[in-house]
Amino acid sequence: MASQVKPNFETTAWRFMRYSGILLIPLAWFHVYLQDVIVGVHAIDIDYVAVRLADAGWVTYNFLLLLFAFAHGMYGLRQVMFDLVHKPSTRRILSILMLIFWLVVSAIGATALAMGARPELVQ
Amino acid sequence: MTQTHQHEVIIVGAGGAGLMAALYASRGADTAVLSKLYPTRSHTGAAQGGIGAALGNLEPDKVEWHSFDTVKGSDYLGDQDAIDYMCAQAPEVVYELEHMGLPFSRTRDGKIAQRRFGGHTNNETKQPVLRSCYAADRTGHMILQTLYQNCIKNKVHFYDEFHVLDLLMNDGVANGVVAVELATGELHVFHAKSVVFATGGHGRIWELTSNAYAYTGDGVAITLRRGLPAQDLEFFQFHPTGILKLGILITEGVRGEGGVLINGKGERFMERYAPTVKDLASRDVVSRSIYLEIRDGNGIKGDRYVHLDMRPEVVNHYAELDGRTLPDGTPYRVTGEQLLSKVPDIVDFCRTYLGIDPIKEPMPIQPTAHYAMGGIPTNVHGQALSDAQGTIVPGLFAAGEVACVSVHGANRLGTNSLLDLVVFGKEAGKMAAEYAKSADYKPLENNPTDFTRQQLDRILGKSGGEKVVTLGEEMKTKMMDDVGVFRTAEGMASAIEKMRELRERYKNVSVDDHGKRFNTDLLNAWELGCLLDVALATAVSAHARPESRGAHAREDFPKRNDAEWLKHTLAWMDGDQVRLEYKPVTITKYEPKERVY
Amino acid sequence: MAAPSTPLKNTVKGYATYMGREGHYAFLLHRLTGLGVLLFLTIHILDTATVYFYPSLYQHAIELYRATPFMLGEIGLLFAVIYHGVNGLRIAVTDMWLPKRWAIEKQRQAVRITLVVAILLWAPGALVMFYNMLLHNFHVDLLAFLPFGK
Amino acid sequence: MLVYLKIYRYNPEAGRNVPSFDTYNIEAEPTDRVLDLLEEIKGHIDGTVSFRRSCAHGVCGSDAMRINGRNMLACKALVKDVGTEITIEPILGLPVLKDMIVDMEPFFNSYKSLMPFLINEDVPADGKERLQSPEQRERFDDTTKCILCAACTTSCPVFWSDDQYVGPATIVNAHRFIFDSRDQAANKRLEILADHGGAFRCRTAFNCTEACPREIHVTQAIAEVKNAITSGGVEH
Ligand SMILES: Cc1cc2nc3c(=O)[nH]c(=O)nc-3n(C[C@H](O)[C@H](O)[C@H](O)COP(=O)(O)OP(=O)(O)OC[C@H]3O[C@@H](n4cnc5c(N)ncnc54)[C@H](O)[C@@H]3O)c2cc1C
Ligand code: HEM
Ligand code: SF4
Ligand code: F3S
Ligand code: FES
Repeated sequence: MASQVKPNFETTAWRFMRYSGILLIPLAWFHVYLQDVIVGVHAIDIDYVAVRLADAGWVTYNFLLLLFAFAHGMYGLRQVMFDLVHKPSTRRILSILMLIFWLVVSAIGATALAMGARPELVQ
Repeated sequence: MTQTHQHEVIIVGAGGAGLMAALYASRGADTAVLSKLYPTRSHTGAAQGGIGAALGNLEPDKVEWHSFDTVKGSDYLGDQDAIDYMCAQAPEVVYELEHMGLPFSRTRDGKIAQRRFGGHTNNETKQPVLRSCYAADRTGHMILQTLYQNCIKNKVHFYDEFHVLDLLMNDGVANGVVAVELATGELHVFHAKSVVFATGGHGRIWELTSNAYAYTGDGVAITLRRGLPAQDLEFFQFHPTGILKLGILITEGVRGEGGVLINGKGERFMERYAPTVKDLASRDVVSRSIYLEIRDGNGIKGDRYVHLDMRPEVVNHYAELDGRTLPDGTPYRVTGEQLLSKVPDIVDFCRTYLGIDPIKEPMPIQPTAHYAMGGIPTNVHGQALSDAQGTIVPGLFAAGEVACVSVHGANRLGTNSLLDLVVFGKEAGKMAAEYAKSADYKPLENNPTDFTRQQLDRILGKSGGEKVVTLGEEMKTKMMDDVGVFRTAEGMASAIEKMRELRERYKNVSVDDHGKRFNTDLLNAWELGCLLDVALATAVSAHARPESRGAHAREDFPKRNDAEWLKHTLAWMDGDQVRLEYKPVTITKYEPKERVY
Repeated sequence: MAAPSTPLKNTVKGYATYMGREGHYAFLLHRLTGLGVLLFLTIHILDTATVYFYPSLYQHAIELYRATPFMLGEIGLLFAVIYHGVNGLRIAVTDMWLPKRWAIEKQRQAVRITLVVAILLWAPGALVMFYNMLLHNFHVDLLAFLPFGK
Repeated sequence: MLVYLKIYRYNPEAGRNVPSFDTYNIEAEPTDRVLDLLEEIKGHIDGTVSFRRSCAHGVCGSDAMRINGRNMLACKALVKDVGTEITIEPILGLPVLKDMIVDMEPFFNSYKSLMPFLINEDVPADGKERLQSPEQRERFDDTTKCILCAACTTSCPVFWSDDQYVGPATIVNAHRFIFDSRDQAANKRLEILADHGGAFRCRTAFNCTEACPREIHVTQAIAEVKNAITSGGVEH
């Protein structure tokens, strides 16, 4: 049969949700277990973060985590928004706002990851 | 406020017959379909076993054999020209359904699958033949769905949940109907050139029935009230295998796949009544046999039922005794899984309503009221007839269970109803459109809704009167006892009296709901009126026939009497008087003989 | 005229009162945990970013995380991440590779297993976090109560 | 046994324009259908109680309603299975017109939007049937069972929220044609289902499958449709 069903944003996103989800299992679980259980918030301070962010491996790890988890979560949020908002124009406006929010927050997170911690500036 | 609509063809009923008519009528004329139920809720959807056609996909079969079986099944009361026409059309319409998309079950080589059914035989070997084309055990469902789908495709105009209450006639010509829109309670007048009635049957007259709540004989009652006759009402089929107490049907297909009837002594009693085809004798024969077994104390535990057994070991045991083989000559063997795949819905019904698994336990069954052979008299073109001479009622057509062509005569063979629907639905649709093209709109009377209003206002005007259900229950019990499988003169006479009494009391019936929106209370009451009319006409028609033929079995006249009674009954109703006339049966090739299976 | 209702009302009513089976509750929990994790993640990205943008604030943030209500919340967060992950895995795998397993018995079972697996994966971590919380915030050392403890 | 029924009532005509419940106590057998109880009430106690029904054995799809909070056909729910305290409400997400009667138009409109009919104008030259192997026929057997009762669609959380979602019943009926080897418009249907409001709104909540009185594997059918779309369509 000649005609092929072309992927669109929703179908691509559907697959992305599933693949990123699977990827997030090691990424997110390990991250949470490491920081909250093995290290624990009481052992975390800016110096600890600084050490981690000086390590290229950890930076990459965190970068992937940020990228996938936040995109995954924001698309999930968009689904929930679609459930509750039905007017196409409102849906579009909110989608754009969410896209901007996603970009800004990701950019902030990515900048911090790339630049590393600056414990020396703590007053 | 009454709205008036105009369509060249109005089809009343959206079951198999109505939809088939709609498909064909809409090709030639502006057509609208009115139905009191959403089309897909129609009773055609309940049909299980299959549609008969001599395709010969698995073993040799011939149209002539199908015709003869139908004539014989009808106990020679069927009109043979109509039967020949239907059976000859059968392969074509089945292929047509397939082309429309109907998902028939398939044979190994990809053709439409066929199974055995009661009364359908190879005329040479006299053995049951594979003739029923099926889609698992939901053939009717698939026919209804497929036809509805094609109506959507062809943009047929539907008025869903419009309950037709009256047929409009002007000077003997049908020119429309009056319907109530359920959602608003408003009356609508539909002005038409052709009206096709396809409203189905009236099995709700009887206590134990396989029929839907909606099977209230509206079509026959409406035409009776308009002075038109009803034909052969005394012939009403009791299907042998209804689920105990509920009446839900267990298709004959179960016996087609090898299931057997067993009595309280563990005997396969059909061997005694129909030595050749046994459990696959025609329905009237099997139903009577079950009754006789029960009467002789051979019911299960002496009770009023017997078993239908389709456990694989039992099926295989009797298949071996019968020397039954597959088309390729190897012995017939089934497994539980195969049975499940062939009759999944039956298994589901038993699990749901009886809490038993028919693959592991036998099913308790009882004969159940099932099918109206009689109805609005028509010719093979679906044109309604007004008298014994075959005078056509201009503009009025009927098809499906509501009509009496008559192809089923005194007893219908399984699978022939679905066939009847498509063959004559198609014909009626075509003819209705053709007629509409050549005719003008006959003007409507001044107050076309008067008659309907009267009927409704009478019910709505009362309060604290008789209850609909009380009258209904009395009717059903009486009809079951005295105009059921076996009948006697006294019984029927008392039934006639009872129906007259109930019709009198019906004048005093009242309802709780006096609103407009979805007043199902009111419509139930109106439907009871139809049932009572049809019940009375049925009892009178039956009482007047002193012979046993097909489904009409008299204890006081156990023999068929071809010399005097090889004729159709026509009944007219005037108040509570029923007038009967008779018309000859058309006989072409097959001379009446004794019927043995 | 129809009975007054809106999609939002139907949603609330349905979520709260529909007597669905396992799948229904799995859906609700998946959604709830997904949104919960997202909320936390957003805050977490922003507060961690202070290590570069506004390092002085970071210590405040961390103090906050150490407060008892927050620590309890984090135990919940751990469950949320784990449950959402296990359940998401069930959905992803069934959807893409084993659609035949979208069958009633299998799914009821699978949902129950998901919950058990999630609890098993969560419990050790939760215990450790709880232990740490008591130790740091209440100076109670649970290990000391054990017969073979310190 | 005595059964206690709590029945949702709404009828603006009779001044009941705020939905409320009426209660009835009636005698019943364990094997009675909930539909029998409703008929009993309508016939003997209160004729204004309104609901749709026809076949009374689960094949016409008239009487889907919420029984004890869950979508079922009243004619397939037996007292012994639902208990002696029974709450009956209309299905959720379609406008309620009177008591258990809802407006089915949106549901049927959605059904019709997916071309629910076989598209294939080529018929064999001999006028006979098109061939289809038992395996090809089996491929879509499950979804041919649908009786359009709407129990699935109105149990779906996504549909409650967003009536632009075509709903499981529509996808089931599209599936019936998409996987029918005789159909020639599978990919057209898939394209519609790939769009907003299509199959990808399904969150696999599974209520539909649990609710389906015909035991259709609804979620599975939806997953097959999703996979057919992401893999570029189906070929027969
Ligand atoms: C359980 C069961 C199994 C069966 N199995 C088989 C089988 O295997 N093979 C076979 O050949 N036959 C079988 N039959 C018989 C066959 O199914 C029916 O005779 C046939 O379906 C009747 O079709 P119809 O189109 O005449 O009526 P229906 O399909 O019942 O349609 C009647 C239509 O008329 C409408 N209507 C009725 N009154 C009004 C009114 N007043 N105003 C507006 N609309 C109205 C209804 O809404 C409905 O749409 C079976 C029957 C039953 C009950
Ligand atoms: C740990 C591994 C994870 C896996 C395996 C996973 C998997 C999934 C899957 C498959 C879906 C789609 C569900 C559907 O389409 O019905 C989903 C939805 C969602 N996920 Fe995740 N996810 C994970 C982590 C996360 C994280 C870390 C977040 C938060 C940022 C998150 C937030 C969401 C949200 C908000 C939704 C939408 C929920 C809904 O629509 O109801 N997920 N997840
Ligand atoms: S899929 Fe099942 S629940 Fe849904 S409409 Fe069809 S029969 Fe009803
Ligand atoms: S309930 Fe709804 S979310 Fe999907 S699995 Fe069924 S359609
Ligand atoms: S009345 Fe037909 S499905 Fe229940």
